[in-house]
Amino acid sequence: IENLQLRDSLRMYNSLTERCFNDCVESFTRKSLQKQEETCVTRCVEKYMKHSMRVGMRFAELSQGAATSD
Amino acid sequence: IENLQLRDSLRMYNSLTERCFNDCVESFTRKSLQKQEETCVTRCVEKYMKHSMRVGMRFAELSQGAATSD
Amino acid sequence: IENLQLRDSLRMYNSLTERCFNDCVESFTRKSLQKQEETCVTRCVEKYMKHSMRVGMRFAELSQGAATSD
Amino acid sequence: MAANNPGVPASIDKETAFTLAQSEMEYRVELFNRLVHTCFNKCVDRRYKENELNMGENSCIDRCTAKYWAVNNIVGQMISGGQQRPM
Amino acid sequence: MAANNPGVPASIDKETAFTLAQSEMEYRVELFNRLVHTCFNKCVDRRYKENELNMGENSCIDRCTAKYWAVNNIVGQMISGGQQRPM
Amino acid sequence: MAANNPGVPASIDKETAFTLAQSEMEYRVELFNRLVHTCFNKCVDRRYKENELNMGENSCIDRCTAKYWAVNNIVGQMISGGQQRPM
Repeated sequence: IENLQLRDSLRMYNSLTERCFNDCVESFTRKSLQKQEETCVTRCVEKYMKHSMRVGMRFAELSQGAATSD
Repeated sequence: IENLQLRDSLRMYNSLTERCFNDCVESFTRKSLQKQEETCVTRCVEKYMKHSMRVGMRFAELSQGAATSD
Repeated sequence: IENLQLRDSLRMYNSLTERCFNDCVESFTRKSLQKQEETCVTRCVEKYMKHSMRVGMRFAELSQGAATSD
Repeated sequence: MAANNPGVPASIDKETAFTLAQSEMEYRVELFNRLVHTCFNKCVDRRYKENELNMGENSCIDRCTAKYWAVNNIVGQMISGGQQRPM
Repeated sequence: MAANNPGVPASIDKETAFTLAQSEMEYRVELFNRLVHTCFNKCVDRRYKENELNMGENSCIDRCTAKYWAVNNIVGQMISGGQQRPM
Repeated sequence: MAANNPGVPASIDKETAFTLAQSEMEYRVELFNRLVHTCFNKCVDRRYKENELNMGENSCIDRCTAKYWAVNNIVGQMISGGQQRPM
């Protein structure tokens, strides 16, 4: 189980890199990240982690069969 | 081998959910599925399973090297 | 480790097929590949393998912490 | 899909039980990952003008999660032929 | 890729043979899954107005499967350097 | 992520060490695969008019690789809470 979690967190790491790279990096005229690309990546990671935690809470509630209204 | 099949069918289950959700659910003004979203999901699953079986038959034929004309 | 490499090369094989198929095959009025579809697939595979080798070299440099300028 | 599934014969050996439990765990991990991925695409503004989720995004995420769950239940019922309710 | 592959030395031990067989199996499962996924995208009307595949969709699926198979063979030949024909 | 990670207690047994090494290897393989996939999408003309990469594509690939690496480092630092620099 622990191994599964480790493997899973490493996969999350990889998918986060791919997503934030795709969303934030558009120009390839330089080798180094531009300032605004870096800001974009930082926000992307923060938003994704917050999103992920929120889904985790809702997911746990649904798994326990919590009744919910619209 | 059996374990592979089990793992594979669970992965199919997950990919089917993701596909039919993406194709059928567009609005997020409510928590519950609308009637037409539900119908769409049902048809999506049925079509996908029929499609999957048809590909399975063709795949088996090709694996056995069956000669085919256009 | 060797098993990982084998598994990985087989996965690469599958992802290459999917990519080149998607990029090169558009028409389904026949069962057999058209000449220009075949040419497209061949070029797609060659370009992808050259691309993959180039990334491999850069990846190795970065892994070793080579200093680089723009 | 439940651990104490009534459809599973009592005589299954330990190894099989372990494999089943592991498969179920992997299935749930992947379900969660796909849900996170999908609802991020549907709900979050990807221009990243700020690093907080706003109110609209948050309620979208809650509804998206609930709907994804519902779709997963429908798919599970159809796949298993309506015999048992998965999850 | 064939089970009785002439390029495989006769002296490989059991464990290696098992791993090879398992890898081949995983490869074929993934080939099938990607084929299903790809041809569904290419051939099936995703507005889901009915729950049956119509004639046009069905013949598209047959041709798509055959073409996908052909592309897979070309890729396999190129990857293995033209020495052996995979699958 | 490094093999001789200072955060890892000295008393971990062999099996755990092996699992860690394997996970790291899998992580690096997947990092590489996603990098290849992503930079191909960003840099290579997919009309496939020739079978060589041209100069523009080649320099795009070099820069794309470097930038992908940089993004991966930022993500790693943020995920680990800035305590250690991954990779």
